[in-house]
Amino acid sequence: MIQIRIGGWAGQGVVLAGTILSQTFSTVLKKNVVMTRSYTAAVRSGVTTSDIIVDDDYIYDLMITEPNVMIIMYQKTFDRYIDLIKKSDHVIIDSTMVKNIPEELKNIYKINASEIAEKISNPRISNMVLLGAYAKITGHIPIEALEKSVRMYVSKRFLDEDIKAIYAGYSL
Amino acid sequence: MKALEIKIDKNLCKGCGICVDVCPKNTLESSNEVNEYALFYPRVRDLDSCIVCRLCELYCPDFAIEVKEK
Amino acid sequence: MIEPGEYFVEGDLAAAYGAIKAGCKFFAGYPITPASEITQAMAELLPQVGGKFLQMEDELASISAIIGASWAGIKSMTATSGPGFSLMQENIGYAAMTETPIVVIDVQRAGPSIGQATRAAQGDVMQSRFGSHGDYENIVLSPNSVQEMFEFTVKSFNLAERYRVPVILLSDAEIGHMMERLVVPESINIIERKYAKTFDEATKYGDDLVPPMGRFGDGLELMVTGSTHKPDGTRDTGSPEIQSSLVTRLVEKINKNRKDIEDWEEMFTEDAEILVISYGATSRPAKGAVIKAREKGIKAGYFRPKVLWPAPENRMSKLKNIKKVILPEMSLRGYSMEIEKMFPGKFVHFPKVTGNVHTVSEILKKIEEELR
Amino acid sequence: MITANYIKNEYIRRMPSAFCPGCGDGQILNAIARAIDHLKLPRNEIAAVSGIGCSAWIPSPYLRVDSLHTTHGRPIAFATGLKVANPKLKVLVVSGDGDCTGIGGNHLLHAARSNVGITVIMVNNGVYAMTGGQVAPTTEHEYKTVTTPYGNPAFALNVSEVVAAAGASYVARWTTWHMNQLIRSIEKGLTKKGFSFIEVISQCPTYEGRILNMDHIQMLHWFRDKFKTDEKGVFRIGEFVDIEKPELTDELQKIIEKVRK
Repeated sequence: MIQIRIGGWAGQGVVLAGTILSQTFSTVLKKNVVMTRSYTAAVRSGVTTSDIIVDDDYIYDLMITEPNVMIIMYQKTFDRYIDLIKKSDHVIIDSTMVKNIPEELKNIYKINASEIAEKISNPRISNMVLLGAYAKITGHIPIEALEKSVRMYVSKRFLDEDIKAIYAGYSL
Repeated sequence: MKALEIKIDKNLCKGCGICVDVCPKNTLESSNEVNEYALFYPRVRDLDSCIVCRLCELYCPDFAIEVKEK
Repeated sequence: MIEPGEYFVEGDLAAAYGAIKAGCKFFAGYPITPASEITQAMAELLPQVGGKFLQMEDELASISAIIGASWAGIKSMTATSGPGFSLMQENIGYAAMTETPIVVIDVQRAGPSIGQATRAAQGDVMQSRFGSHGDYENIVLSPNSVQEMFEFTVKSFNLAERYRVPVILLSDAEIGHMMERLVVPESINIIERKYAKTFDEATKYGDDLVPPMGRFGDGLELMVTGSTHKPDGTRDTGSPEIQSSLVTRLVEKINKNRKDIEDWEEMFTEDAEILVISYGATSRPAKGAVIKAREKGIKAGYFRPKVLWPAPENRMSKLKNIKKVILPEMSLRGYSMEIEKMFPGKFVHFPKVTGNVHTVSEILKKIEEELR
Repeated sequence: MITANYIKNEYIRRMPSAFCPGCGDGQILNAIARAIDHLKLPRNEIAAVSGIGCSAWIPSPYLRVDSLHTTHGRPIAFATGLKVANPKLKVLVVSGDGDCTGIGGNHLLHAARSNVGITVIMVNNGVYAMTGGQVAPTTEHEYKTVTTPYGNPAFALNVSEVVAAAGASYVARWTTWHMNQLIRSIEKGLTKKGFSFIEVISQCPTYEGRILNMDHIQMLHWFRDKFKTDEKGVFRIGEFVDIEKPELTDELQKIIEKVRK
């Protein structure tokens, strides 16, 4: 079983990233996947998370309890889920957005995703950079599978930049 | 046009008197006769005066009046 | 449109797919979190199948419009959540009284009142059966996966058309907003409405107590009223016999056909000493916990009503060897009255009202605690 | 010659009605039936929807067409669903002033706004009659009713003006004195593509009569003398709106055609 939480601030594409990653596991890799999301009613504020649970068996737990991966895109989200972050095998952060990290926490993958995204087109695709980095760091998914999922979900207008972004993250 | 008969259905009439009021020729008048609901239904005062305008039929809320033409 | 095959979608969308597959041709709704996705999906999908979508001025109008449309002979649905569901109660009663087939999806959120718009809860279980005033019975289904959001929506339409009742698909924010694999099968069993060809036919019913339904525009000169009425639709609000025979039939119509309507899932119940009863989102971790308990040698069993109302009382009453029954649910009231009634003295309530669903370990811990 | 007897046999389910002696509801029933007859509309193409109140009983049970007698305030919403589901139907709503503008006011506004092709006949007697003479949204300022025993502190709603402003295709107001004009308006309403609204000022001999201290005949005379189509009247009657604009079910059909192309 793999448990992944993607956390950020509303508007950062947390749910989109979660959807694309879940679809990679479900539709492309034929695993059982449950993705749940948590957000507040406001459109442009508040902590937002996508929780992904992947298993070969049927999924009974709908809540993340022991995360394997935490992908964090915003400082407040980082602070809020610090307990889960401490338990997680892998922690991937957007180092442009999360700067304040307690010293005792080692093994945090700091990806300057927003900067990389900005160089490609705009910081809004930092979520895709992080997904690419996730594929590389964890080895959970082949990058081709992720690409396939992006192609299935993203509209033509944004496809090129999104593909560039996942490979940028993957090649770090 | 002349009326042959003005039929008042005693069981439908509620005795509201609208027909008597709207009749331009005073063909109808109130009566002291009551139907089974104890309502005073109207009676024909002067059949010959009827011009078959059928305003009574048009205004009757209860479909209780019928003017038969000659 | 919605080809057979595999999808990765959220529960709300799966429900919309199910509605389209069931033959729904009219949807009237009002936006509300976490059911808006159903409304949005229906707005997009319905015109593609020649159906019609209306966003109404409120939930009162939405349910009224779908009842009107149902009398014109088309399958109709609305979707809402707690606050809107409360508003709809008036005409859920009307649909029950006039025997109008409609489907209402309630994606439950935490209440009372506005509560938590984006968080799951299971506090509408009693309201889904008793929400409108007076005596009536309806049918309430409780899905626990994206797949079931699809399947149970189809089933809701089938039951509504079969028994001429309002059917409520009682989902929750967890299942409605959850993304999971959906498999749309090649063939789907659809039950179509039985129409009365003459006025006379519409006034008579057989052993199943369900009269064939007339359709507006067919020249039957139907009289449909929410007032107490004779079988031919004539309003008669003074007769004790007519009131009595009408409401008795509305209730008996469901009771008599219980066997066909009741639906549940069970596991390890033959030798279970401790039974976990659960429904909706909570039934997922509940089942996981029971499996874990068995691995530990605990004689635990799992029972899930798929149809909440009418409750599977016959089956539950046969579970004799049970020493304890645990009901985990996202409500302080939820389904507890019904389950406690079935298992007096054995009942243990395990509510969680944080807006989050139970975890497997929480329920497993509760099972172990109750064994001590 | 159309006689009342013919109208009764052809369009009326049964008589006597439950209306009080002298009530305008019977006249309105008569007017509706005559309008349908003038238009030669087949009865199976008409559906009548009503809510709660005395006037809700005009179509249900008395009008011999498919009739849907619904909950308080909601008939317009039910009718919208019925019309959208089967646009061939002429959907006629008969609603009282409380039903239509009090509890159901929101539905009225939005049906007018969306220009759904239904015909609403609002029977306005200025009072909640069926429940025993309580104040209505159409009760004049300072009038005494059983729930405004010291006079109505609020003001009456000019419903036709509101509906006109909301975007209806056809709006008219008549009284039960103006039977021929009313019949013509109902005919127009039924043939109008979009949302049509006909307000009928009607006499309630039982409760309104008590408030105004008039009997029903006096009220009819009051309608005759004070309700005018020009400035001469204390109250304005007549046709207020008669326009052509896209109708809702047509627009929905266009969407279907666009999407399925």
